[in-house]
Order: sequence, then structure tokens, then C-alpha cells
Amino acid sequence: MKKVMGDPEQVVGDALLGMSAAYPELLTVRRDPAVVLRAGGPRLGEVAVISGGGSGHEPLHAGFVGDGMLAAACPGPVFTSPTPDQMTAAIEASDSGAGVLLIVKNYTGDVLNFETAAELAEAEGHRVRTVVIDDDVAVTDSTHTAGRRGVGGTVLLEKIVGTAAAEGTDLDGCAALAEGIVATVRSMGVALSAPTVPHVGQPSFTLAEDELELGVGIHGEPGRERVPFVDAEHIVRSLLDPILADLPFAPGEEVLLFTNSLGATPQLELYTAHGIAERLLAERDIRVSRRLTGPYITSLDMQGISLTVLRMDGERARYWDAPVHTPALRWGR
Amino acid sequence: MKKVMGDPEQVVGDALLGMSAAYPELLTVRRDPAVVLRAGGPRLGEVAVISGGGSGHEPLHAGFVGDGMLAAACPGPVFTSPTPDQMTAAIEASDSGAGVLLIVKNYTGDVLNFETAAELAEAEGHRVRTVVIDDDVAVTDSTHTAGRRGVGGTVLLEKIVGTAAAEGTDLDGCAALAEGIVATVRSMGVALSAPTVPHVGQPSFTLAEDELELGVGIHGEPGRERVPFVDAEHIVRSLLDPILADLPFAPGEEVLLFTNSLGATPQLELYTAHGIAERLLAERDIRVSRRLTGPYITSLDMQGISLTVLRMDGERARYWDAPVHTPALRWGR
Amino acid sequence: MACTGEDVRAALYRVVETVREHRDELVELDRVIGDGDHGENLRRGFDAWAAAPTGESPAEVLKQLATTLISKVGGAAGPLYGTAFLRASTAVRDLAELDAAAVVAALRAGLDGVVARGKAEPGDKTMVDALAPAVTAAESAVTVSEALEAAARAAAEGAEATRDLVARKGRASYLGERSAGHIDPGARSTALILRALLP
Amino acid sequence: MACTGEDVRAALYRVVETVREHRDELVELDRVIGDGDHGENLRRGFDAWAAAPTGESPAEVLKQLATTLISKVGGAAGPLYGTAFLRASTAVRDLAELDAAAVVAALRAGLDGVVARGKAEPGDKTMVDALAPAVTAAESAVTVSEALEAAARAAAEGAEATRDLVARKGRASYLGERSAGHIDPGARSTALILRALLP
Ligand SMILES: Nc1ncnc2c1ncn2[C@@H]1O[C@H](COP(=O)(O)OP(=O)(O)O)[C@@H](O)[C@H]1O
Ligand SMILES: Nc1ncnc2c1ncn2[C@@H]1O[C@H](COP(=O)(O)OP(=O)(O)O)[C@@H](O)[C@H]1O
Ligand SMILES: [Mg+2]
Ligand SMILES: [Mg+2]
Ligand SMILES: [Mg+2]
Ligand SMILES: [Mg+2]
Repeated sequence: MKKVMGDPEQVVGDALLGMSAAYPELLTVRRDPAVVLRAGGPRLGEVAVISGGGSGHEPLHAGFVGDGMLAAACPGPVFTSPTPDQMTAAIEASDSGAGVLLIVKNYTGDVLNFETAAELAEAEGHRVRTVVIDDDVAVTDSTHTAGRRGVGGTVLLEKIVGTAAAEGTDLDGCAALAEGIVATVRSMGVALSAPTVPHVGQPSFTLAEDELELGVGIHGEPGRERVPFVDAEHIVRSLLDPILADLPFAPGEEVLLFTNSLGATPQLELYTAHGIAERLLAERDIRVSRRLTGPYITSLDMQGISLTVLRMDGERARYWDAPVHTPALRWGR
Repeated sequence: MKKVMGDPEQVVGDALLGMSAAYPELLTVRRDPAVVLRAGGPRLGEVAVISGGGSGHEPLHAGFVGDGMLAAACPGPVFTSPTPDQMTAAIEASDSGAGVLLIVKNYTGDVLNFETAAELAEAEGHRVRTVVIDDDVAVTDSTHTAGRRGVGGTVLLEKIVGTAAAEGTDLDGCAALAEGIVATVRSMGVALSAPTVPHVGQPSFTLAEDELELGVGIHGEPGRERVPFVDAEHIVRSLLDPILADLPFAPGEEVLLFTNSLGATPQLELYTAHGIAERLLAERDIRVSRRLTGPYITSLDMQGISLTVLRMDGERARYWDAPVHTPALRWGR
Repeated sequence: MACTGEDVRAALYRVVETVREHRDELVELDRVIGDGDHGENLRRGFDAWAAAPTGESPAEVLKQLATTLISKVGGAAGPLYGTAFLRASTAVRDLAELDAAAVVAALRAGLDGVVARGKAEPGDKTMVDALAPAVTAAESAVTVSEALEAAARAAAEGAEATRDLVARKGRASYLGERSAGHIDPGARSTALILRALLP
Repeated sequence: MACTGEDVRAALYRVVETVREHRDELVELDRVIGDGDHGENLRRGFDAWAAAPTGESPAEVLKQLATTLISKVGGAAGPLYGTAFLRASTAVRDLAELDAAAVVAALRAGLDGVVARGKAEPGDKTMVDALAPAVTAAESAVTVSEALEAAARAAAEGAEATRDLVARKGRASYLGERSAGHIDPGARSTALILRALLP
């Protein structure tokens, strides 16, 4: 395993040092417990939207801390949910009195740790609402599993709800907006290669030269099915078909299309996939009115892509378009 | 070789289709010859800053087309300089009468093809100036080589000069600003793994588990030296020392530090490297006043990083900070 | 043998050793059907405890371990093991020494805590498949050693038996049928921990 | 044998075939000391020419090939080969048939063009190391066949001899001493092209 790192145990801490150096005006990074805060402290009357999860998915979540998105992020060790003390520290530092919305990706560890943190914070007098995002259609049978995973939809959720909070929407309003998004966003991913976790030192799974891992998660968990390698058109279809069938998305709808690199995918390939997805959606008369393309929720050095489709309406479009200023998403200022 | 692509010969064309779908309001993509133009056509009185080069380095250059940066980009086949007909088409479509500044990375192929294009365009009555960037300190002895390569400095050059052009600086002024930047920017890269070119189908070079390719280029050309694998601190030193010694950069100076991913490097590692570079510069009393961190000039799926250091002054800082709106760099609007 | 706070601490030091020794094995089990961090998560948590253990009575020792695990382990295992030790601590109240009945009560409280938090049933291929049979096996024991011996043996069997199960909880559940054929890392770590409690 | 426009076209079709056959070999040579595109660059250019060749006289045929290569090949080889064929076209003026002297003049003009554009000297490990000896060897020939035969033989030797050289031009120069031990892809393609001109 070759990585640009020092002590594997310090990899997250070392990266946080680098982030705080790279964005001194935007972020305040605290250690022990590790939290990434929006510089400038809580804003009067503004709901604090907070998220967190295992590291290794950068820029998620710390790269989305800033104006118009997250008030704070809690980075866990690589692929491991953070702990309640990080979350309560983030809540403590961010709650202006308007309350806190916790955005939690649906993994057992994340849910349990955020649950504990919410209890502790409420006991301290904070108003806390939690929204659990589970947009991954690769996990089909949710009564026999830990439920669908939270993946690409998280990025869109954090932007739209983060902006709503910045514009003064109250805690109930933010929570309702978030629940609505969770209900109408769907994603699926595919891996061409596995990530290598620093403390493991070898790839999380092994794919033959002619295999794809379809429905892969973002933690190097193997996916739903191992299928023969196919060309870009078929790869995109194998992601888009289950996504569209699931909600389902109907002809005439307006959507946001998010084509995501899972880490090590060259942009040539990512744009190839995006172009095909746009064409396939047009063929089905689904109108793409907003798009996002890039590495926004990754799995270390995994090669692969994911697609996310979110149903749009006027309110969501307005919050999406409004200014955002974070390390990884920035426009309008 | 597994890639999200269709016909390997169409890989650039397919990606351009995707780019134009992803940024309909920003870009106009033409095929045959392939050029990526800023939407909206030439702007009266504005010098057109145009660049181009082999594909596989995305977002360079097409991802930097837009307001405040490039007027047009000419994407060649993967790792192969574009041809003069692309360049003359870009010039034809972009020259408002204020003239054209060609930004050319110093590779034999790029220089020869842009040279031909400049001659042809001048014969058609365009005023053309060319600036050749050669910031890679890994190529030491330039009388016995094709000269230093153009690498990371290109991104900074395109932003600063592109903004100067957008603010009305004339052709001579843009060229002088560009020459000044070329003279005071230095870069160097290191690879942990080799890229795989679609039409080759196997990695461009082979590195053992305990080897680094130091001074690697962005075309999968092997670097200056193969050295034993070391930790992040030593990797960063082995890039920064030759950079600082070369200009040389002196204590007390103000610089822009650009920490670049060569493609497949996880952001955790990139930020780790950035943090170390900031610390080493501070130790030498060199003041980092601007920074850029991310995958901006890449080599397909190569794992590795490059560092670029640019001497700053008030004019450069002002142009750097001014708004830019392109697919890959965006702020202020 | 009765069991003082001192004895509990000594037992937990043995657990720390075991977790260190088996870190790579647990990482490997989790790599195959999960995300490859279970061994590292537990190592981080138990090492953090070992660096600064406090408390006198069994309950105090267990409680401090629980809060350390909750704040250092993360993932699914952190809250689950944390809750288990927290409930165990509550179950032994202010006893200065634990007898067999207290040990069984602690084990049962731990199991109840895991089930309350994680909602797993026996057969879901989780740590419950090691812990639940351990509690049952310990119930008929007369001495602390017998209770722990029986618990460890039953947990080992239970962990081994997870090999044939299809996961319905935790990360391995995403694999569906493909999760069968591999031991559950959390069940394995439960068996290892129970075994290490015995001198 | 004299050489009409028809003959030139036939010879170039043989070049197209050769380039296709040796594409992978040239890619591999370039992968080792360059960026792995030389074979693909030439294939793209010559295939584009073969898809729509025009022109009657030798000069016309050569000129159209030159402009196609300039606009389709890219990289260093595009302008260099393009210039070589353009200069060769100019050198044979309006001749309807080429004799040995005209062929030699065309080769020399091509070499001069490559040197004018690329500034390489013999020994720099480039296509010049195949083309320069080819021109010299062709000079004493009496027939077209003899001229091409001599040129092809000398180019092959020249290409082979690039193996021992350290590159001082083009991408391979970045490798410094490490470029020694490998044949230069452009020298190899020059030798292949000259060999294919012969029926
Ligand atoms: N809902 C649950 N109930 C009981 N145990 C669970 C549950 N979910 C997961 N586990 C246990 O946790 C173990 C995984 O722990 P760990 O790898 O540390 O956390 P994560 O899955 O978050 O990476 C599994 O092997 C399983 O035994
Ligand atoms: N300055 C030069 N003069 C002559 N030939 C050169 C020069 N630079 C490069 N070449 C030739 O071009 C060949 C490489 O061509 P190609 O791979 O197609 O272009 P690129 O190097 O741009 O990828 C080299 O093998 C060498 O023979
Ligand atoms: Mg985990
Ligand atoms: Mg090339
Ligand atoms: Mg795990
Ligand atoms: Mg080449």
C-alpha cells in the first residue's frame, strides 16, 4: 500500500491540519474530539445543520462546511462512524438557540452514535432533529437488511437544507424540507476497483479484470452483484434503470442529475457517463434542470461512479441555486 | 484495463458531449475540429486567452473555459497535442479584434502545433501572441532536453491572465503579465502509480510497491528518478526543496501554494500533503497568502501529487481573487 | 473465586491483550463482509481504556470502560459494546465482589442492552449470536469461573455458527446471500472477549 | 522504374498498411521512453489519408498527405512528418514522374523540413537519426528502386542505432540516461515508412 501519509493512525488528523491550513477564512478545526466548524461561530436565529460520518469520503462532510451549507462536520476514523463526543461538541459549538438538524447517513454505526449524541444534547437543552438519509437503491430488501444506505443524495440534501437554514427557515421547516428530499432522491453506484483503507493495507475486495461491482457502497463494502465488465452505455443504464424504477420517476418530471466520481475515476470517464445519463433521461422525457458532476462523495481511491437523481420543485431549485461557499462547493460568492 | 468508456477512439468526443451537457450555460462545444468555447461568443475589446493540449489532464484546459479565465480550449487526443486546425478554429471563434494570447505548455508537439496555428491565424489577420510555460523543475538540464515541461503553473497562469483579459488588459499587457508569471512559478510532481492510457491499455510505467517516480510528468512519462517509497513528510520535502531552490524563493516572500492531485489521489492524502507544505514554507519564513488544493491538472488515473509555488504581488493577488466562473474553478459569482 | 474491582480490571487487561493480538484477524473478517475496521475500532477503544483506567468497584471499572468505548470506538461496535458494558455496570450496582449470579446478571444486562440498541435477533449474524448463547450457558453455573468458562465456550460455538448465516443486520446485510460462508466479526470479537475474561 | 502519382499513391497505401501492422509496436516503444501514443498518432493520420486520398501528380498526392497528417496526427510527429511530406511535395514540383534524383531531392527536402522544425541534430535520438543516413545512402543510387532500397536499409540501421543513444530532444529527453537502451519510436517509424515505399 502506497499512500501520501505519515502514521496511518494519524491520517485523519493530518488531513484536518491540511484542511484548516487550506481554508483559514472558512473553517475552524478542533481536535480531540475532532470537529470541523464554520468559522465565525453560531449565527443568531440560524438552524445549525450538522453532519458527520467516517472519513475517506472527502469532500463529504468537512468539505461542505461553510456559508449556505453545513455549520459543522464530525469526521470519524476512515470508514468508521464518529463518536457521540464529537457530535455533542459540534452541537455545543454551533447551536445559536435556533436548534440543530442532524443529517445522518443510514448505517448502523452512524445511526447509533448520532442517536446517543442527540439524547445527550437534548439533555443539555438543545433542540435537536435528526434526518436519516437512505437513498441507495442497491439495497433492495430493507426488512432483511440494515436498510438502504445513505450515499450521493446526502450532498444534495446538505446543500439544499443548509441554504434553507441560512435563509432563516426554522427547525421544523428544515426537517420537513429534509424529509421531503430523502423521500424523493435515489442513487446507485458501481465500482471498477476497490479502495485500500490505510489501517487495512490491502484492497477491500478483489475484482477481476473483467468484473464490475454493481451497487457498491462507499465503504468498500462489496456491492449487490458482481457482473461482467461492460461499456459506458451499459454501466450507466445499469445504474439509472433501478434508480428511475424505484421512486419511480415519471416522464415530464424535472430533476437534478448528480454524476459522482467514487474517487479515482478520471474526469474523461465521469463526463462520458454524465453525457450518457443526460441522453437516457431525455429519451424518457425526464427533464434535467440542474446538474452536479465531480468527486463529491468518494471512497478513497476506488474507481467507479455513482448516479443520483433528485426530484426538483421551485423551492428546491431556489435553495440549490442560492450562493454557497465551502471548500468543495462554491458559487454565487 | 477497465474504464467507463465506449470506443477508446471516441473517448475524448464522448467526454466533450458530457461536458457540454453538464454546463450548457457556460460552454459551447464544437466537434471536428474539437474546440470548447466560452458561451456567448467573443466579447468586444477583450483579449481571447486560449489554451489547449492533450486530453487526460482534466479539468485542464476545457474545465477552465468561462468567465474570467479561458475564451477557448483545444482538447487533443489523450496525451497528444491538438492540431493546428483546432487552434485556428478556436482563434477564429474567439478573437473579438483585441487579439489572442495562446498559452502553450512546453512540449515539442504542443509548441510545434501552436506555432503552425499562430502562423496561419496571423496570415488571416489575427494578432497572436504566444506564451510558453515551462515550470517543471524536475527537468534540470534544459540544453540537453526538450526543455522544462509546462505543468501546474499553467492553471495559475490561465486564471490570472484570463482575469486580466476579462478586465480589459490589452494583448501586450496580457503577454507581459504571462511572461512574468512563467518566470516566477515553479512546480514538481511525484507518482505513486502510473496512468493507463485508453488506446494503450496498460500502465505507462511500472512501479514496485516500494517505489516512487520522482519528478514525473503529466503524460505518464517516467520521471527524473525512481526513489524508495517514503512517508508524506519526505515526499513533500522532495518536491518542495527543488522548487524553492530553483527560482530561488527567498525568506519573507509572499506566494501562492497549489497542491495538486495528479488524478487518483484521495483528498485525505492531498490535504495531508498540503498541510505539510504549509508548515515547511512557514518554517522558511515564506508566507502563503493564497492557496489552491484539488485535482486541477491530472494524468488520468495516476496516483500522485504535484506542488506549485508562484511568487505573488498585488496585481497577481487582485486578478487571482477576482470572480471566475468555469466548470472547475468558480468563485465570486 | 469471587471477583473484585481489581479482578475485573485484571480481566479487562487480558481483553486488551486479546484485542491487540486479534486485531488483524478481526479486520480481515470485517474486510470480507463489512468495511474492514472492526479490529482497529476495538483496538483503538480498548487501548484508550488501558492508557488510563479508573474506578475501584466492579461497577466503576465497567462504567469507565463503557464511556471510553462509546467515545473512542465509533462504528456500530462502539455504541453496542459501550451499551453492553454500561448496562453490565448498572446490573452489578454497588457490589464490592461479584459472584456467579452477579456475573450472569451482568452478562444478561449486556445482552439486553445490545438488543435494545441494535434490534438484532438471534440468527441475524451479529454479536448477539455469540452473546445470547453465552448468557444461557452461564446461567446454570455455580462459580464465577464456571460461568465465564461456559459463556466463553458457548460464545465460541455461536460465533463459529454465524458462518452459515445470511446477515440481516449491520453492514454485512448489504451482501445478502453473499454474506454466508464467513464468520461475523462482532460475534468473533464477543467470543474472544469472553474467553479473555477468564484468567 | 519511374514513379507516377499513381505509384506514389500505391506506395503510400503500403505505408498505411505498415503503420496499421506496427501500431502496437510503436505504441510500446513510445510507452517505454515517451507517452505511448506514437503508433496511434500515425495510425490515426494515415488512416485519415487513406479514407479520402486526392491529387493526381506526385506533388499533389504528397501535399494532401502532408495536410492530412498536420491536421490529424497531433503531437510532435504530426508537424514533423507533415512538414517532411510538405517539403517533399514542393521539391518534386510539377514532375509527372519521379526519377531517382527527384526521389533523393524529396527525401533531402523532407529531412531539411524536420530539422528546420524540430532543431534536432544527428545523435539526439529522434527520427533524424533514421532519416539523415537514409538521405545520404540514397544519393549515389541510379534508379528509384535503388534509392528507396538504400534509404530503407540505412534508416533501419539508423533506427537500430538509436538504442544506444541518450535522448536530447522530444519527450524521451526527460528521461536523461534512462532513455538509453530503447529504440526511438520516431526513428523506427521512419524506417518502417521508408521500407514500405518499396513495392
Ligand atoms: N444491529 C446490530 N445489532 C447487533 N450487532 C450488530 C448490529 N449491527 C452490527 N453489529 C455488529 O457489529 C459488527 C461490526 O462492527 P464494526 O465493524 O466495528 O462497525 P461498522 O459495521 O460500523 O464498521 C458486526 O460484525 C456485528 O456483529
Ligand atoms: N525535436 C524533434 N526533432 C525531430 N524529431 C522529434 C523531435 N521531437 C520528437 N521527435 C520525434 O517524435 C517522436 C515522438 O512522436 P509522438 O509520440 O507521435 O509525439 P509526442 O512525443 O508528442 O507524443 C520521437 O520518437 C522522435 O523521433
Ligand atoms: Mg465501519
Ligand atoms: Mg503525445
Ligand atoms: Mg466494520
Ligand atoms: Mg508520444
